[in-house]
Amino acid sequence: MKKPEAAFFSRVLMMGNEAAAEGAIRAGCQCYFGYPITPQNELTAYMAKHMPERGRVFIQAESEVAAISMVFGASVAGARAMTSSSSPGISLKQEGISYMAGCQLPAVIINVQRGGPGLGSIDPSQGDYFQATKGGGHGDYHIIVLAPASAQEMHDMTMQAFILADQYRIPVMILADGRVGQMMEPVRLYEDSPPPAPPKPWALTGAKGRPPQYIRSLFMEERALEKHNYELQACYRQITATEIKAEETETGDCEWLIAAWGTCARISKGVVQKARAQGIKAGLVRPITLWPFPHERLARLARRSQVKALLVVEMNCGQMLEDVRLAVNGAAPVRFSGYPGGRVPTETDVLNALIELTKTNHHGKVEQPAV
Amino acid sequence: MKKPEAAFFSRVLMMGNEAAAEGAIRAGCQCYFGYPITPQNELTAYMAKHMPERGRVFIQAESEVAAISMVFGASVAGARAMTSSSSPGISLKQEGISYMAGCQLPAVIINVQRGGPGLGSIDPSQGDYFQATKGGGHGDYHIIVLAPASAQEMHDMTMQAFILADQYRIPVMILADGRVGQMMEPVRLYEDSPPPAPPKPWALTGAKGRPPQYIRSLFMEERALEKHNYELQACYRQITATEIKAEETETGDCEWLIAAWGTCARISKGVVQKARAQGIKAGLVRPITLWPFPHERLARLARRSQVKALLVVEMNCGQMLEDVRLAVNGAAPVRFSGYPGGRVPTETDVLNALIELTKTNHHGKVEQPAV
Amino acid sequence: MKTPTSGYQRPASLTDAAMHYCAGCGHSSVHKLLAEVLDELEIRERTVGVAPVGCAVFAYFYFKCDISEAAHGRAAAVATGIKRALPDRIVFSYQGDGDLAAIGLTETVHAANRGEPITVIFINNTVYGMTGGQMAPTTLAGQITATSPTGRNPATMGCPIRMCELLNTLEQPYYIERVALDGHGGMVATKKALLTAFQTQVSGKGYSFVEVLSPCPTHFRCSPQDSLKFVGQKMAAQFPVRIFRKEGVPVHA
Amino acid sequence: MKTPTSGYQRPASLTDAAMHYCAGCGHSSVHKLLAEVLDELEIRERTVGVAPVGCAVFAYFYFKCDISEAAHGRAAAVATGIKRALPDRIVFSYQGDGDLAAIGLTETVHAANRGEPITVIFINNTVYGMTGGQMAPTTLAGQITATSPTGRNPATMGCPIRMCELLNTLEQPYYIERVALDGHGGMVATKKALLTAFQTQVSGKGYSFVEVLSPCPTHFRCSPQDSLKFVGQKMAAQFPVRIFRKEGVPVHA
Amino acid sequence: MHERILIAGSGGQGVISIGKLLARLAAETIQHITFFPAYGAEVRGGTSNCQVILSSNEIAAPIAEKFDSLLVMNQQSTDHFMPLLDKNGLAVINQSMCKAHADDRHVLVPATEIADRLGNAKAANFVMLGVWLARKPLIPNRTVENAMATHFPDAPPALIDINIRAFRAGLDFSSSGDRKA
Amino acid sequence: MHERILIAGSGGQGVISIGKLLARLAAETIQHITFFPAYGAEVRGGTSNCQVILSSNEIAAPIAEKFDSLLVMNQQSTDHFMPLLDKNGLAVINQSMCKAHADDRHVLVPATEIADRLGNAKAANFVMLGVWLARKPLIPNRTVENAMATHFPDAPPALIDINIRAFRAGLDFSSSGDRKA
Amino acid sequence: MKKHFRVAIDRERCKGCELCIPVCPLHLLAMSTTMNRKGYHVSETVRAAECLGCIKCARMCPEAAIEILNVP
Amino acid sequence: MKKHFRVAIDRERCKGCELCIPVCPLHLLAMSTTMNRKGYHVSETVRAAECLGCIKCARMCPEAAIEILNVP
Ligand SMILES: Cc1ncc(C[n+]2csc(CCOP(=O)(O)OP(=O)(O)O)c2C)c(N)n1
Ligand SMILES: Cc1ncc(C[n+]2csc(CCOP(=O)(O)OP(=O)(O)O)c2C)c(N)n1
Ligand code: SF4
Ligand code: SF4
Ligand code: SF4
Ligand code: SF4
Ligand code: SF4
Ligand code: SF4
Ligand SMILES: [Mg+2]
Ligand SMILES: [Mg+2]
Repeated sequence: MKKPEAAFFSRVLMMGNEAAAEGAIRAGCQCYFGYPITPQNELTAYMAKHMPERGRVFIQAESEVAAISMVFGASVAGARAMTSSSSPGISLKQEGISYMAGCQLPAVIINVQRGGPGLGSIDPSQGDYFQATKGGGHGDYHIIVLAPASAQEMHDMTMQAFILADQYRIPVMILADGRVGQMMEPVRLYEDSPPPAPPKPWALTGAKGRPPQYIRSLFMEERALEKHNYELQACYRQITATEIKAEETETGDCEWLIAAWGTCARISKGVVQKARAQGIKAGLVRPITLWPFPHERLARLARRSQVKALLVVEMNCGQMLEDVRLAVNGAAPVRFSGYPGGRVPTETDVLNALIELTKTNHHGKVEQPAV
Repeated sequence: MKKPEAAFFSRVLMMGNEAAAEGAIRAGCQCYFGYPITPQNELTAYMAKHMPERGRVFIQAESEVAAISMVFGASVAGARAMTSSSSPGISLKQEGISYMAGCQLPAVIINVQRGGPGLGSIDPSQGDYFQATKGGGHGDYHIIVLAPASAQEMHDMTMQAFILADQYRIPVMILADGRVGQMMEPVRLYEDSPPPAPPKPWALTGAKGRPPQYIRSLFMEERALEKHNYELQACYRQITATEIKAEETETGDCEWLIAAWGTCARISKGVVQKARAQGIKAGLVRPITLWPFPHERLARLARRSQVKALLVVEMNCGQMLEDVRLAVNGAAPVRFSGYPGGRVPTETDVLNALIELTKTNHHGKVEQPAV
Repeated sequence: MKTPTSGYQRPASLTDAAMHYCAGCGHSSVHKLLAEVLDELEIRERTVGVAPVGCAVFAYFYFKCDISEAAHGRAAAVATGIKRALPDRIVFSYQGDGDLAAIGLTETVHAANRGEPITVIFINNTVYGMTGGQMAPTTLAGQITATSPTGRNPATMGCPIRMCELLNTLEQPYYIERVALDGHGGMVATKKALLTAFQTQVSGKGYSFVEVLSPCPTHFRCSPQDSLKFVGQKMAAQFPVRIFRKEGVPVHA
Repeated sequence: MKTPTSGYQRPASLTDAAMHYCAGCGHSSVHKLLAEVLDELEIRERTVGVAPVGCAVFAYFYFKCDISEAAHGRAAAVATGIKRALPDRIVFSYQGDGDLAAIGLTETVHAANRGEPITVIFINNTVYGMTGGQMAPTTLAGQITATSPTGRNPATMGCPIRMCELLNTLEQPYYIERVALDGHGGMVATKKALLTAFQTQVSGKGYSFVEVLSPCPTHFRCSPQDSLKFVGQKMAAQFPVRIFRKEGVPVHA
Repeated sequence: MHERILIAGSGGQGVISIGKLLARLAAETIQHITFFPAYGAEVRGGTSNCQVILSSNEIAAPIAEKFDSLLVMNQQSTDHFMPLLDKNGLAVINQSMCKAHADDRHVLVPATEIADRLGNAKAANFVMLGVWLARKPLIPNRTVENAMATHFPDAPPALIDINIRAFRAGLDFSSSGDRKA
Repeated sequence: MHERILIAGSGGQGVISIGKLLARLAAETIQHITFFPAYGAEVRGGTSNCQVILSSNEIAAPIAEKFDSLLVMNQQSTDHFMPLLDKNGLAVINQSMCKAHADDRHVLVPATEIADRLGNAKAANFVMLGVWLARKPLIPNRTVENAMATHFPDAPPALIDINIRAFRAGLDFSSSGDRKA
Repeated sequence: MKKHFRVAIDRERCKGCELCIPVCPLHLLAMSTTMNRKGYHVSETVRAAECLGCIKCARMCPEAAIEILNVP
Repeated sequence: MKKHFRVAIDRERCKGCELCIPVCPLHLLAMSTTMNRKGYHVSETVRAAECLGCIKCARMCPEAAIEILNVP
């Protein structure tokens, strides 16, 4: 992925939502289709302003279902296409996402999560981890899920998402939260020279000079759908082999390992410093790709002899927790500190949970989520 | 739950889809809202014929989204309400399901799964396990998920689903598959005397003689949504404590434990007999409630010293597999035998997978899904 | 009906809660008029309402009748479910233009087409109020919104959708009227239309639909008074104010 | 256009695959006519079609042009995505009545309202063919289907929706016509309408919509010949066969 | 008793119909039954088939791998399913629509032609059923004939009549021992 | 330097506006900045607030638990947020809209009245900003005044003018030392 | 006998939208220079005793902040 | 000079819908008593040489199973 030395603007103060939008534009996003929903409205508004200015396509769709279907169409035509929404709207896109996965269509989908379930609230949340990583839609499929923790990463990851999407012909989701989306921070913007898209011989552009072709996810011939599924799984294995990303902080000698993503990872980073100041050897592992999940990395860390226990911190009731437990597989106790319903924990909240953890007697038994 | 001695008809040959419909009617389902989709059309057609005959509500909705919203409305009004669909249609209902969970509304949703992702096929599948059990919709919520394996169970579980839904004010899903839905078998029908619904003081029936009330999932007051989430979680804990169901076959002395649900459990039951005939001490554990999942039962079984390994059999790429691995937590190796894309395994398929398993050298290492 | 000389009291069907709407918002006005209708027809205790997702999502805090939320756009389907389950209750949905004419258009049209005996109150304020003033299906040509920053361009963004006209192509609706909250006369007309709509339901006649051209001073970016002018002049020019369906029969302009 | 005396050859835009439709199905007829249009306008190589979910889901096996699937009901939105990405291609969607007028109504109306310069071919056969003959939005009053076993009752199930009339309330569509596959004359009229619709798009004029009243002998439960009669008599009585919008201007009956 | 039956043909040949009929009638005397239909994507045409298992014991896996009886009505089905016939199994093959060698396990019957001669080629399925039932008398013939009207309530009497005659023709064909027809 | 600022009031009082302005201007000289707005459900009215953190070091947790500066514009915000003021913190309180005792950490300013007198009560936020900036000169005053027009491009000149005068009134108020006003 | 009316404006409900002002045929309403607790300038009566009881102002008020009471 | 035409019906494409039969002004088409491989009775020509080339039958055929060829 192209990360130019000299960024176009050195620093711009931007909302995460805007940084993502600008990232998409600089990634060469040709078509954006969205529908208003808080807390991602700035993203849609940004695209409304800047896409037409550049002669690109912006449509405020009539619904999230229509928006994902337009993305489907633009992707079918070979264009770099994106949509964004927040939790309830993302639920409405699940059928479409399953179709795109089935049709192997690249696209970028941004979910700036809010509190749920239902209408919930407009506060930040991480309640859609399961939906994003296990497949909220029907059937066996995966999409790549990236979890930004800052406005800068909203920018960077959105650009990266387009590249990954095209490379693997797969939808890529940016799983942000209201905090990351709404927060303004200085952002270094990429050069405005979109990374070239790979050739898309599969795209439907008219059958000129080649046989006609089609894009489908319906496979009625005998065992054709089974075969198609194995092909998809092969693609998923390849992504898993090459694209996993995670970040570690102070894990070298850590006894207490925090696992957190997105905003919670950022907060936990502060907590690690505070804990160490108190003599608690804390460390942090932050999955950046939620799917594929860094199972092996987690397993390796958890198996280290000095690691006494893990603490999973999420703004939900325990979702990534399951992936951590699957990775750790009984090698160390895993505890959970969760903040559902739109609550963003403070450093003190997490630090207290960590201190409590250090006081608990651990005999290798994995705790169930305590929420 | 009422299971009358003398059923009304002794035996009727019925499709699973019809048996479920008749189960709903006998459970006192007052309102059914559906939209055609294969392989569940017989269910909708049955309701179209028999609900109006009894003066009850049948609407062929304009879409699955409308259908789940009508169910929402009927449930708001205190009625026993149901919808049914198959995989793509169930994806479209995810927002509505999240809303119902958030609003604590009882309802029954039947998913007669077909091959996916996307339009997939109309063949049987178990590809929507994740969607059903982890939350295909947004936010932290659960619904009760029951997995029938015969036409009889389609009938029984649909009736039971209404009772559970009312008891816990929660949506209940029957997670069937095209095989169970389309297969005809003799069914013993329950007496046609609906189990009484509990009082529903929360229902919106007009504010006569009481203060007006409302039903909502939006909680904007400070920390109200957090509190609401904790209440939901408390309800989920109670369900988990009391409603887990699983069935065991020949697990007493088994060395090779198959874990399977629905149609695959039924096939695996045959495999256990065949394996034992060959001297392989096989056993079967069949989760009947997929959520809540019988984690403890699985853990207990897996920890028995004579158990050498588990084989998870599913018509998908490995979904319940994760719950089994979470339960087993490293206590025994877990292998997977999966049949995605609408393929129904034969006894020979599964038996071969089991034989292969017995030949593998296990040193406590848990295998990743091999699909 | 109260006669002017008997004064005016705050409708009993309103709760004491202060409404969260902006000063001069049409939602406040329609809430008040709706409450008057519930009072006058004495149906408050057998009414169940459905609130939209939009500025009026908190409607349940303001009415002394039972009210349910619905997912964005699905109010007509939710109302259908309630009415079918409880046919003798009075059921209404209250929806904005994003809710009713964009995401919920299918549910809107099909409930009308089935002739569900419910009352649909449609607040057309040309914008998505709650989410910050984005373009709605009813945004006027040239109108500037958060997502049409250079004004709505009909060639790429479409023309404002006229819901009464669209629903009037269906056979089942019993009563369809469009009114405008453009001043005192508009208040009176709106009240009358709401009354007719609920009477239609009370007497078991069928589906009733009232579109209210409604001020959103915040997103019109002008004073409440000027908002009324926008409604009465700009909006009414695009959305003719009249009865479209009367006693089940289409009324032609 | 070919003159009769030059004979008739199987259109070059059709593949050799045998169509899976039932004998006498309108889908086969419309496919053939559509292929003729692609031939005559010489646009096959720059056309991208969108197939529905419905009996015509396999359309991509039958046309020698690029074709994409769409989720059930979303063909108009998918076509929008394609057309916006590739404005110089000819984009059409081909949809059944369940697909277009039930689940996909919102997408249908909004694509028309935006005036997307696409061609929408609407096969109205009064039933959900593919799923086994359930009631469609266009099912006639009294018509028996799998989900209206005692006949469609307008009072509870609604009246057949007339899509041309409904879309004609919008401002942007350029061409809207309803034709009936009721015999040889119907074949000629349908061909002409399809030609006009694609010409509209080729010349960059805007949105075109052709509703084809179409036989489904299987679910009409009669012979292909009697199906044509059903179309020409029963269906045409409910769905007037005419031009609704010509060169952007509404045509009144 | 454990009889695994597969009936296959193209959509519109009525293979599901007779499978369902068979299952329903068997249910009157046989304890355990499963019936499973498999349709193609096509409403008419294409392939469709159904499996019927009749058993005196509980049916664990409701899916057979080999069949004791095959009723195949077109070429595609024959090619596809003949390998699944148990070595002691019986195949009834619609000779009108497919080529197959007759041997001890195969009964070739020009079912479509027989039915066509009776007035409706679509009644070939009942010819097939008759042929099979003559060989495997798991249900009394009279039960089948009596059930025709009740099980196809929508069918006009004339059609029921043709079906019954087709069924009888099947029974006769079998008893005439003419396997080459 | 690590300054944690919270600005709170009711929707429509412009607390988000001045927070954003502050963050943008600070970004010209200060390395690390986070700005986070929190709206209520109401478009106008209700409560809204924003947090601004200015720091010379990387900001890990972008969420402060205590604040070095509080600018509170109505009663509800005052009640809610005063407990979060750091023991060495500074609170600027809009006395027009709320009751609070003045002490060393509190500056009471009748911001709404001052702004009202200048012609627009809604410019109270700029009065508040002026008062605060006079105490915590983290940005040059001129920068603020110069930025008004560019940062609110949609605002009519008359309004910009009132805003600038309100801002100056705030600066003056502070320097006049009149905390009781 | 001429009826008398009292115009009761709920200060705290009033949002100062000013919509009541122009509808009074007798111009009996005007904006106050004072603000309510929410910071809105509110509407108040001038020459209240002249009120006709036409309830135009009350009908116009979106907040149902105005009541017109009969004074016996 | 009178043109001559050949009516070519693709037996395997024909589904026996019979729609071509009544449209021929000269009644040149009729259903065969034989079936094609799919089991459909197919349409065939009678008195083929009389064909006018009006292509009505071809236009009518849903399957595009009929071609009308010029015979030079
Ligand atoms: C599925 C979904 N999509 C989007 C939203 C965000 N949303 C909330 S209100 C609203 C639109 C409100 O506009 P309108 O219906 O016109 O009502 P108004 O606020 O103008 O009264 C939207 C898009 C949502 N809550 N759920
Ligand atoms: C989301 C979803 N809902 C339902 C279906 C099932 N389905 C397939 S085709 C169809 C309707 C077909 O009817 P129509 O659109 O009228 O087309 P026809 O077959 O009559 O040509 C339905 C409901 C589906 N595939 N996906
Ligand atoms: S934003 Fe508009 S619609 Fe919403 S409350 Fe304010 S004025 Fe009313
Ligand atoms: S079911 Fe009807 S629409 Fe579908 S292929 Fe057959 S005739 Fe055509
Ligand atoms: S009631 Fe009439 S006269 Fe009296 S104050 Fe109101 S508008 Fe004026
Ligand atoms: S109309 Fe009501 S809210 Fe508006 S100024 Fe008058 S009293 Fe106040
Ligand atoms: S071309 Fe005309 S004349 Fe010739 S066979 Fe066909 S219909 Fe008859
Ligand atoms: S119209 Fe075509 S398919 Fe039908 S019978 Fe004639 S040739 Fe055959
Ligand atoms: Mg609106
Ligand atoms: Mg149809």
